[in-house]
Amino acid sequence: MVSVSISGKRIDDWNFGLEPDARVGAELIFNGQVRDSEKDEKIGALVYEQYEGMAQKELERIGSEAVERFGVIDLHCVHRIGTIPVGEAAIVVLIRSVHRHEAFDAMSWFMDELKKTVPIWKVGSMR
Amino acid sequence: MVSVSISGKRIDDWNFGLEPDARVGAELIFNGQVRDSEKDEKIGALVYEQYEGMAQKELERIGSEAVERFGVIDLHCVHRIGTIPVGEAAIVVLIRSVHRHEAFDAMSWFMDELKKTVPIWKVGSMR
Amino acid sequence: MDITVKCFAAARDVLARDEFHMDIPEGTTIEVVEREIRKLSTQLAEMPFMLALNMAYPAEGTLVKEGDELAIIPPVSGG
Amino acid sequence: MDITVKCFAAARDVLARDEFHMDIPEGTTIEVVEREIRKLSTQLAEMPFMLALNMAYPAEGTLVKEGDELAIIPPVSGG
Repeated sequence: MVSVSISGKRIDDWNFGLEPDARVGAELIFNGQVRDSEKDEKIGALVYEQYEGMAQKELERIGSEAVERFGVIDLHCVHRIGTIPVGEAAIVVLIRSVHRHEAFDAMSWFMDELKKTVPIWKVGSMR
Repeated sequence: MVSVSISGKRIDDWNFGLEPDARVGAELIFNGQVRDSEKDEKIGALVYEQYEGMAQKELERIGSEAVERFGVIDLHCVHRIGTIPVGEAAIVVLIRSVHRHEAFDAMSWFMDELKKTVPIWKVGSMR
Repeated sequence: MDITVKCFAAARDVLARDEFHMDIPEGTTIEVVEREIRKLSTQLAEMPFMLALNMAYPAEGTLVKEGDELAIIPPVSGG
Repeated sequence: MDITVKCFAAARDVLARDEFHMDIPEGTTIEVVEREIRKLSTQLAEMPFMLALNMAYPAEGTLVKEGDELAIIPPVSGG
């Protein structure tokens, strides 16, 4: 099972609202946050834009491929767009699996793919 | 920085109480949960015991080694002992780093080491 | 045939527009459209980008159809 | 010299006790103590375990001292 959201609001304490699943042995959560420096310059925020519609579709596509390829139970993802201040999350990904190795591999692969194909861009920074 | 706790109580919504750190680009959280089957038998709970004192020391040792070896910012870990019902967490590990790859590698290594050296045992199960 | 081409990030900066229309003959492949797009600006000629077709990455040789939505996708940087 | 040996998990089951004492001569290495411990039970003789010394895994050839706390650590299964 895969769920994807794209949000213009804060996602730091995002609740995916998952039902408990007694098969789950491993739950892995990744938070990608905005750092205070970008290309060696001190910044206060990053501005993200998306290709609306396609960003969602691509996240769903690579999410489904991650679930299938690594045999995890489910993958849930929320990506924030717009202006994101330093210290706040740009992305949260949650993966559940029976054993931990699948979740680690799926998370690593999903994030690598995301940074190749999902049409979301950092288009600028603010002081 | 490394912090380690061992708890006899529920740790599922454990709050490590971390200060924000503007260098952090990646936060990775691993929850290891008790599954409903162990060696092909349906169970209701697992019973964990520790070597009190040494379990804490070993977790601190491998935590410090993970931080140094992979260059992550910090690692925090809580392990539950005693009777843990299915669906509840036996361990929560949180790692923060500048870039995501260090956090992924450190988490994977830390969990592998834990399962080799840290004196904590599943000593039985309950229906 | 009329198609729409959306421009994002660096491609929008270079072309100074969000989208534009192109008139192409029937039977045109995505590769031919890409070549035409690269002719629009010297900066675009050198820019690494992918083309999306109707919100997905098309297979090589895909034919573009009347009303299709294309998009210039410069290197992405989400996450 | 008197040393304490703690027993965990499968080792405690086999020996039916939480800990016991051993009297060993000065200058005894951790490897010699391990050999003595394996003699305590045929099940223990075959069991894969590590020995901890004062709550850490000792280097090869470490000498055991009066009052040391050893522990039989069967394969761990935490996490």
